[in-house]
Amino acid sequence: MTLLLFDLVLIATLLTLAVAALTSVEPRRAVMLFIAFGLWLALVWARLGAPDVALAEAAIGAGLGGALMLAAARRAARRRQRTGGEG
Amino acid sequence: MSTQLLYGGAGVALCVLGLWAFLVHRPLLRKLIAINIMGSGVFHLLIALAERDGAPPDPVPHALVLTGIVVAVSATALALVFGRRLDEQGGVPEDER
Amino acid sequence: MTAAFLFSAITLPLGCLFFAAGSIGLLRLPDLFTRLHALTKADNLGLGLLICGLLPWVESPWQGLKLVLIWLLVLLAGATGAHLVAKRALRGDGEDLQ
Amino acid sequence: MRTLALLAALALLASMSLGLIQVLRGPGAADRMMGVQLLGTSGIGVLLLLAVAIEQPALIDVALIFALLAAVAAAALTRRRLQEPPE
Repeated sequence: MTLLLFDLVLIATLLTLAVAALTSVEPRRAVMLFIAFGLWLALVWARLGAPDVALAEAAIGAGLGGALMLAAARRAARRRQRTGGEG
Repeated sequence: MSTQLLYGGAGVALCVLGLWAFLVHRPLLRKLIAINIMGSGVFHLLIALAERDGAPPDPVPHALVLTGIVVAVSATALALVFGRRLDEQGGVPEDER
Repeated sequence: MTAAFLFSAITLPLGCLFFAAGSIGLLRLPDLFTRLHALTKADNLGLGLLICGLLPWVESPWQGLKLVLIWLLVLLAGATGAHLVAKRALRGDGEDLQ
Repeated sequence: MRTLALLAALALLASMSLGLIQVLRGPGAADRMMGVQLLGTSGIGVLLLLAVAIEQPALIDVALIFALLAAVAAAALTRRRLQEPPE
């Protein structure tokens, strides 16, 4: 019973994070939410009995991918400031 | 069984959300985030299917997902470099977008 | 109802309480520095109490050592991060972070 | 003990979802970063509790990676732009 409630909270927040990351216009906010999404996804996979995959997702998916995207978002934000258009 | 169904459904929902955002949004970074979330949905579905209540999970989907994560990050990095090169050359002409 | 269980039954909810206080403080407190204060409470005390409560239940001493290592690492990261954020905010050059 | 750990993990998840609101609405990036940091720490807590609750000691290693990432992320996100000329 408690486990089912746990699962429901886990999934609801995961989907909320995904929607928030996909609908945010500002690049840096989107990347931040994407990193949070990756960390949460690692948590879900740890719950599903896949600690090895969770390890890889946290380190590579959220960590490395997030850092790459953060650098790109920094450039995009600067370009948006300069041109005023969407970056 | 219900665990598989619950988490598998979440994976499908993630995949659909990512596909929708990939089709709708224009900027490169948002498209990349969308395609990454779409891939995460597929991974999530695989992990959910590998789960067997109580018993140790099926290792083959886990191996597939491990490989997939690395490939997804490499593809993202390649796309970001392409985008940067495009910017240096002045961007895409308006009529070819 | 052993002594270890009783110990965990006290420390685990207490740790959760500190985490909840950190979250609520992060949401409700007025400015950056007070929010930073709330956040570091959750980091240090909350996780510390949780780990204290879990220590009797791990399988081997090595696992327990790993738990303590995690806590030390989080302490270090939390202190460094809070310091960096506060310094940026004080200097007022956090604008490009927007 | 397993039920107790699961209940504590559930409480922690709820508090984590509260902290996520801060990531979503935070006016500045500093607020957002603090939200992500809280998310990482609570994630460590949930992983450790889960390691006891579903008897998978491997989850402790995942928590260790989360802790390492928190340290790196805090430094990466507060990086100053030293090399760039003022615009």
